[in-house]
Amino acid sequence: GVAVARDQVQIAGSSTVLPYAKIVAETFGETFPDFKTPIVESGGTGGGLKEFCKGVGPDTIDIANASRQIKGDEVEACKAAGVTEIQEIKIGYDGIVFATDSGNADLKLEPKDLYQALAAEVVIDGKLVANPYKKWTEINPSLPDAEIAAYIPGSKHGTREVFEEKILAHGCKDAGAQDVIKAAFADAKDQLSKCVAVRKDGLAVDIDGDYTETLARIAANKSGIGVFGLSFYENNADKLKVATVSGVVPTAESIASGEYPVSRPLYFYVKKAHLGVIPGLKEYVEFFTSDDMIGPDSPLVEYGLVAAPDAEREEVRKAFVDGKIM
Amino acid sequence: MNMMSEAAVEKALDKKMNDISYKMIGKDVSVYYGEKRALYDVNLNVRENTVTALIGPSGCGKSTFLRTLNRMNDTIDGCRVTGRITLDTDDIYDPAIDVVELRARVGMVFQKPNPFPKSIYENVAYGPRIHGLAKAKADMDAIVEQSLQKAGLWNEVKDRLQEGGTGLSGGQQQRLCIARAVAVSPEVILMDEPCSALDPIATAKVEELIHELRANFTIVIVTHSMQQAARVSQRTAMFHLGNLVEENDTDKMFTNPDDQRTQDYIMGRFG
Amino acid sequence: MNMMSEAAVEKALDKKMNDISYKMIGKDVSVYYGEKRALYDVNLNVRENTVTALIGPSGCGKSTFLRTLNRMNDTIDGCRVTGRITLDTDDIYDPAIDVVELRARVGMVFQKPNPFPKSIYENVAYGPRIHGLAKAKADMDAIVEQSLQKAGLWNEVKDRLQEGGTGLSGGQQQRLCIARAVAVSPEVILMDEPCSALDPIATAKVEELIHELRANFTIVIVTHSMQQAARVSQRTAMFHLGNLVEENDTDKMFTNPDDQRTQDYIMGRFG
Amino acid sequence: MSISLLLLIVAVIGVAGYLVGSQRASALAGGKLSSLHSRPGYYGSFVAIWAMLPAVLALLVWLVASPIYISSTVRDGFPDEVKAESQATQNLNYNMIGAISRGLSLLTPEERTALYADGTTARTVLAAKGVPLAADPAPYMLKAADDLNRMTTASSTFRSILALIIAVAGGALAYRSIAPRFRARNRVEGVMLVALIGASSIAILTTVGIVASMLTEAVHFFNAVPAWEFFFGTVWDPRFAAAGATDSSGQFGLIPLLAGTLYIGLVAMLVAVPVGLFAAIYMSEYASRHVRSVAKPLLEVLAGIPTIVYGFFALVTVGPFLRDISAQLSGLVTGNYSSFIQAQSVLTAGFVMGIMLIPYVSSLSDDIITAVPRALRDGSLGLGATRSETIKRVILPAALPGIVGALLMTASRAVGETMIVVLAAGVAARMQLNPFEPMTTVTVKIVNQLTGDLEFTSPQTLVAFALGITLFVITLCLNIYALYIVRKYREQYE
Amino acid sequence: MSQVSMSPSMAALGAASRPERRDIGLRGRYAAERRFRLYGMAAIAFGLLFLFLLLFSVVSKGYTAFQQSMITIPVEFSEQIIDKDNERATNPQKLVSANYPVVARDALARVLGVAADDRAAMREVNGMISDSVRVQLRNLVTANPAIIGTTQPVTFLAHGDLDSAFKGQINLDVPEKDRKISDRQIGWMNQLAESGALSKHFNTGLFVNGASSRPEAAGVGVALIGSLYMMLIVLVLSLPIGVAASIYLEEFAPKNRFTDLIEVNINNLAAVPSIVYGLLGLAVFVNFAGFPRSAALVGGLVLTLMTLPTIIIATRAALKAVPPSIRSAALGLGASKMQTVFHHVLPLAMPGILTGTIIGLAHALGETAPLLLIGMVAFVADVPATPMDPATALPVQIYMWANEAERAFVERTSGAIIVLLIFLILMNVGAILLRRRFERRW
Ligand SMILES: Nc1ncnc2c1ncn2[C@@H]1O[C@H](COP(=O)(O)OP(=O)(O)OP(=O)(O)O)[C@@H](O)[C@H]1O
Ligand SMILES: Nc1ncnc2c1ncn2[C@@H]1O[C@H](COP(=O)(O)OP(=O)(O)OP(=O)(O)O)[C@@H](O)[C@H]1O
Ligand SMILES: [Mg+2]
Ligand SMILES: [Mg+2]
Ligand SMILES: O=P([O-])([O-])[O-]
Repeated sequence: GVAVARDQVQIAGSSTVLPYAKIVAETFGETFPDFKTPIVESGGTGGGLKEFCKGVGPDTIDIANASRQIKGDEVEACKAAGVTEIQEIKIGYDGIVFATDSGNADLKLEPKDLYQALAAEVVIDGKLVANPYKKWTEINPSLPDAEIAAYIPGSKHGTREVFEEKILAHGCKDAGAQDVIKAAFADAKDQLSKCVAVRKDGLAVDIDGDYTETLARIAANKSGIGVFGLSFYENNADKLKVATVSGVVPTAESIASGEYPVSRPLYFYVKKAHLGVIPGLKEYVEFFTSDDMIGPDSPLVEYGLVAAPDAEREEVRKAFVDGKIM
Repeated sequence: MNMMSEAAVEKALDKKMNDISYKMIGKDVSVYYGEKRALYDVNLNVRENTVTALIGPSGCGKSTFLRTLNRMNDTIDGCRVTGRITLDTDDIYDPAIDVVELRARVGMVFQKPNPFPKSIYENVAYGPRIHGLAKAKADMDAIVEQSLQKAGLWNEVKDRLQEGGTGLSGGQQQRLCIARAVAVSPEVILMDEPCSALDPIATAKVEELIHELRANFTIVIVTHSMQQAARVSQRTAMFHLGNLVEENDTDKMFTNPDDQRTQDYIMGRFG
Repeated sequence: MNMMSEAAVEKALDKKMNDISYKMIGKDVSVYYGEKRALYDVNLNVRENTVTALIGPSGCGKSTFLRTLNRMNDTIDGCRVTGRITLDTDDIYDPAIDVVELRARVGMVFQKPNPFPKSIYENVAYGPRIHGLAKAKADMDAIVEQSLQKAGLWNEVKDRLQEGGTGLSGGQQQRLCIARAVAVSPEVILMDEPCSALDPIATAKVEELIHELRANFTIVIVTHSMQQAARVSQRTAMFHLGNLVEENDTDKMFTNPDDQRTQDYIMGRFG
Repeated sequence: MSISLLLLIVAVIGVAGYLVGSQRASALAGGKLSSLHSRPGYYGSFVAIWAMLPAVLALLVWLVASPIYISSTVRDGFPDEVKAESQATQNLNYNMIGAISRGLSLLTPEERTALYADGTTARTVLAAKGVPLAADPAPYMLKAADDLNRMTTASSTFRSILALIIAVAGGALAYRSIAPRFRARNRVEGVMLVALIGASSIAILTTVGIVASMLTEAVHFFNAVPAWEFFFGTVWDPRFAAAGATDSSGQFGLIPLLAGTLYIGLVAMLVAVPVGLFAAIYMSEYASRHVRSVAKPLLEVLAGIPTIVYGFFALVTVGPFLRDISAQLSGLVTGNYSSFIQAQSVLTAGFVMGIMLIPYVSSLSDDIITAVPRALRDGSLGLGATRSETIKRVILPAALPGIVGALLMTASRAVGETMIVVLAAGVAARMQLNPFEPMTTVTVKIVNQLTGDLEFTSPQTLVAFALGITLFVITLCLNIYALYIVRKYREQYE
Repeated sequence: MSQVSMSPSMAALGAASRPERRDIGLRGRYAAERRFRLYGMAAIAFGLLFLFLLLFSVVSKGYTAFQQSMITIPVEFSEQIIDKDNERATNPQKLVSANYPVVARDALARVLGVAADDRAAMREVNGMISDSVRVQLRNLVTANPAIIGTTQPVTFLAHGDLDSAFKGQINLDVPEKDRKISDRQIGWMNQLAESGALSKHFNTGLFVNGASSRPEAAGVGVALIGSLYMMLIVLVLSLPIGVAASIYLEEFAPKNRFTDLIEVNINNLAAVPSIVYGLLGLAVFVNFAGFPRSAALVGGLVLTLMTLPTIIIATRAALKAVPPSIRSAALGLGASKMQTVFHHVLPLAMPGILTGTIIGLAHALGETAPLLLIGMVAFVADVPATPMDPATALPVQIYMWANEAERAFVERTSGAIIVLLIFLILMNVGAILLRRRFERRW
């Protein structure tokens, strides 16, 4: 192929990280007038990593944003293409909140309730049966007297995985369904997938679009519950009412402290071979990992993401400087 | 209808008294295409149960006049007719006259055979069907058969009535179009160079057919062939540059015309 | 060129000896449109500086034969020609013959006037331009003027050479097309019913023009009007159903034809 | 000499060829241009073509062939232990050598000598020149890179000489063949014809490229998921690997997506066909010239509006409107003001897509209706039919096959539409019949599977390629059928 | 004609000789006729209604985006803040990295009468100013360092939230904590508006700025230029290639199975989902040919391939519509087939070709999906200088803004749609003017 001189950092990947990466890129461009503002592509974690793992060289991207950790298979694929040295940077956490229309009463959710409401099969009288519940009150009288309608992330979103892991799997256990399932299925994999299978009768709606779409759905069905990122919720707090999970209100603090259970780490991955080669790459990574950008008082928090604890941030910086690779 | 103008009534009666029955009367007919004038005050009457041939060099207005007789020129953008034309006692350009009904009474056959892309049966049944002339299937069958017979086509197609009309030969197609026109039992049939796209044998057949149709219908035919006019018509009208030059008995016209231009045209001095 | 077949040479020479100079010789010309045969072994020679008229009923193959003379049928999909046609001494179907060059030598005028949608000047100048007949603007101006003059159009259009050719009247358009054909100085001009879309006055003008052109060009004209054939041509060929029925001096043809079919056709017994 | 410079020189030779060629032809004609077979310009073009075309072709061949030759030579020089490794590893190594050689060529001779002396500095030295290396190079690589560089330089020199010689020789040969009877025009037109053929073959190449760019990945997908599960599966649920599990199975049933595609397409056609057809009929048969000249372009504006705009129109206007109106309706009837139409639904997407398709239907049908010979119209009117009778009973039946062909083409566009559905129909892959509920289409899933959080090596992503190929085949079938029908229709009037 | 007097009995005869009037159901038939006609008008009205609805919905949502709230106040370029130790002579970097936002904040605080030591209030004051003020002030200072120490009136962007509030797009009835702007800020806003310091200006930034995460500073400049480059590339490539292909297929190609294959193939390509072209572009242009990612060049090439079938189909139709008599006229004069086509047929077909090209270009202009895969759905802040530089496109920008969380992006999304439609209309007008020229029939 045609080799091209590149004087600009190129980033691709997660649409969850994208908004914040844009802020950083923009501020970077303003703070370092010598360097061009990095290009941040959308395209999803998978798409971004795919481009990232195409190979090494100026005609490949430098950084992949990811709303989940890179998978073993992907690391292998990267290696096969010559991308042997990948540095992982954790930038913070994305709080995942449940919210309804602002006109509704306060909502207090438990993983157990969510499991009962959304699982494909629930245990009734010690038996696994197809989920019969139609109203929240059938599950828990303290919940609103409305039909169950939940807009949850579609399977293309990493958030779905977090939702399954942090809510459904826990709820499965809390509801006592896990034991029944364990008894019925020998295979650990089957056990897990039974626990996190979501009902398909239309009460739980997958959303593959962005949070704006979920918001539109809630606007259309005022009693529906939607899953949002904390930052999105904060920007639309006038339209939405956030639910507590296990009694904890999701805030930057409660998420950072780990008190609020549903969050996920956000990452980006850097090609070490490109450091010192692509102008601005090293500076960008250093800028991004500085406390100005991901510290507790940074735009990160203002934007609605959650900063990692001090020690973790320090560790990230050290690992980068040391050139630690995966 | 009482809509008929007195003048027209008068005229119609005039003719009757001379024992000539005029089916259609054209008085001071002029036609304009936009700015362009194609006919100049033509006065031409069509006799009942007679074949009237319109001849004249290309572009002289034969087709234009023919179209005024069943208002087919209504379909041409920017075409305007002045003067008066009556069918029996009805002024056909009277706003109260219904053009659909008029065309059911004055049928038309075109230069190029234009069967519909439907079966032979459907081609013939089309007119009666839209006008609701047949109550039952049997009636329709009868109409179709009679019309095809009148058009001299029945024997050739009776076994393949359900086949496409466009699959017939040119001459057959033209006779199918005549059958189609006959099927609505019009009073007058207009034909615009019906044989010009046909081969000699087909032409002969159509000419013979015109002969036979004369008993039941009034026929006006445009032709570019003087021989054909001589063969099929009883009256001939000669047009030139939008004017009616002469109208006369066909025999007289081809032997001893009144007008020098007719003479010249027939002798082949122009056109 | 030495490509000419011996037979053709012989024939050409034969005729020379009889003091008749043949411009084009068609021998056993048959034409097929796909499966359909349109011409059957036609043997027809075209004399130099003579107007040859092709007559016959519709569909008999007049246009088809005319098109074989400058290979315009090459442009029709599925059209196939057998036999041999020579222009002077060149076999025009020889693969070595450049068809473009041939058409510059054998020009064509069509039934419907088809001027290019360009100015009058450009219409006439187009042919000389593609063939490189004029070096300078002045040469071209001269060619255009002469051609328009030959076509009898100069006086009518000399003040509006830059106006569109399609704005002329039908007759003027057809004369423009003739001027356009004349401008490349062809040896033969083919005309396919050049007057059938024209009014009598325009027709008369074109006929007069054909008369004058005869001095410089060999002309083959297809016409559906026997009168026209009689007026403009010296030789007439009568086609019927794809066959050449008779070829003769025009005078003889219209007074005392050899073939019964010609007689019948001219008398108007068919067609 | 760089390629662009070389091309420029060849072009200059070509222009010169054109000039001398035309001049020579004019000279030969000696004032009587008609003695030439072709115009002088054609002779000039002929010379120019001979000067440029073979040279450029040779250049192309060289550009393709020489790297292959060089690569195999360089690989021959690899140490035996490297040769023993897998082909993939060797490729990787060769890639790296390529990078090194690119870097080396940027160094000054002194720097290069220094680098050979101490191979371990290679990575830093080259990085400073903007050439990233994935790892420290092995010693043999430096040598190979040097070989590579030498051969590349030699090749480039040869290339230039070769191209220039061919250009000059070609031009000269062509120049010599100029003679008055030489058929320059035919030759030049021959070349033009080849160029035209080349342009038409781009369509074929595009198809080949599309299939090829999807096929390998689709094959990977079918290796992981049995084809019958894909084609006949009725459940679409390519879920994440459940947390922690390594295996990432899912359900990849095409049927619900296909059902959604067809359902939404059907609704769209139900809107577009009657509206488009009636609009076409009105414009071609009734409207005055004035109305037509206004309405037709305005309707065609609908075809020019980007689909993303339609998507937003559906999302923010049509969807909520339908939802609210349905709430009002159900309120009036049952007293319960809850909407039975969802804002994102088959209806919303189909309806908006239908609006987008109106001009496709109306323009295509308009053309077809006007193409029905006037003779048929006259025939019917002459029998005393009204206009609408003529249209319904003669014109439409006659035009029907053509219209059906046009509709099939419109349908294939509906099937391929993405953005409207993404925004208006949602992503729920369900099989159901209620048009007020959301469904989704193949195209939406292609976008989503490609742009999600999904692992890019997993079937979840790869399925997009299988979907793409499937859709390609479906529209191809629709189009073949459309062509077949249109052909039949044409035969009727020819 | 004859002049015989009339007799009454004869009049009766005339009437009687008329055949029986048949009932041919005229009433019903005319009713059907009227209904049919009505359907036609209704269909056109329906189409036009939705066109206007669509335009209305876009314009009514987006027109506010063409205005932007700006704050004009005297700003003191305090040496204390910018260059405390007066190092700028020796260290120019100092001026670049100075803390300009504080300069602006202090200026606004002074106008509002907020005490400098009220940190909470200061933060809220800061929240009213766009972050882009940093670059604006820096540029002022670096261009003219003498400005330091003086007080100058400066007009800068209000923060996006303030802009939304000022335009009345934020619901002030919800509790203070649930909105992005506080009651105190609202008060200040009103105060500034009264004094004339806060006012709406025409939003030139919308047209010239690149992407930004701050709605008030975000613009479609990069997208506009990217779209422009791509349209140029599409035009320059797809028009000649499309026309050449059509000429071959329509005028030269033998009619056989192979041309049928090409025809089906081209029709099919016109219907292939656009995202598939993105896959093709990624594989061929980026991975195989090695063109840069995110570049308008690649986007243009992909859209070219996508547009070609449309142009070919339209061009073939236009070529078909040229009367054969023109071809025979030229051929009869001894023009070669190639000359006939290029001298006569092509110029006559030009209007139709241009129409097809416009439809194709409009289609290409509105495409998002294929650009996703070649990296053009991206955040690009710098205006691209060449088609090889990273760029985005208008529909991409619309798509990205639509997914932004900030309220202020909502109007901008519609604003960008308006810009896209204007771009489209300009393109159309250009083509129509061009077509006029070609349509000059004699
Ligand atoms: N639709 C039309 N629009 C404008 N002018 C027309 C139209 N139809 C006919 N004309 C003009 O009206 C005049 C008479 O035409 P008409 O068709 O009646 O002649 P015609 O005698 O039937 O000729 P032909 O023997 O060629 O059929 C001609 O000059 C013709 O150009
Ligand atoms: N392009 C074609 N394809 C197939 N058949 C054709 C074609 N052109 C002419 N024919 C047929 O060849 C025969 C001779 O046609 P031609 O056009 O030569 O007749 P013509 O004598 O010129 O008739 P007219 O006086 O009507 O012009 C006719 O039967 C005709 O149907
Ligand atoms: Mg006529
Ligand atoms: Mg003919
Ligand atoms: O775009 P995501 O990968 O963050 O869903």
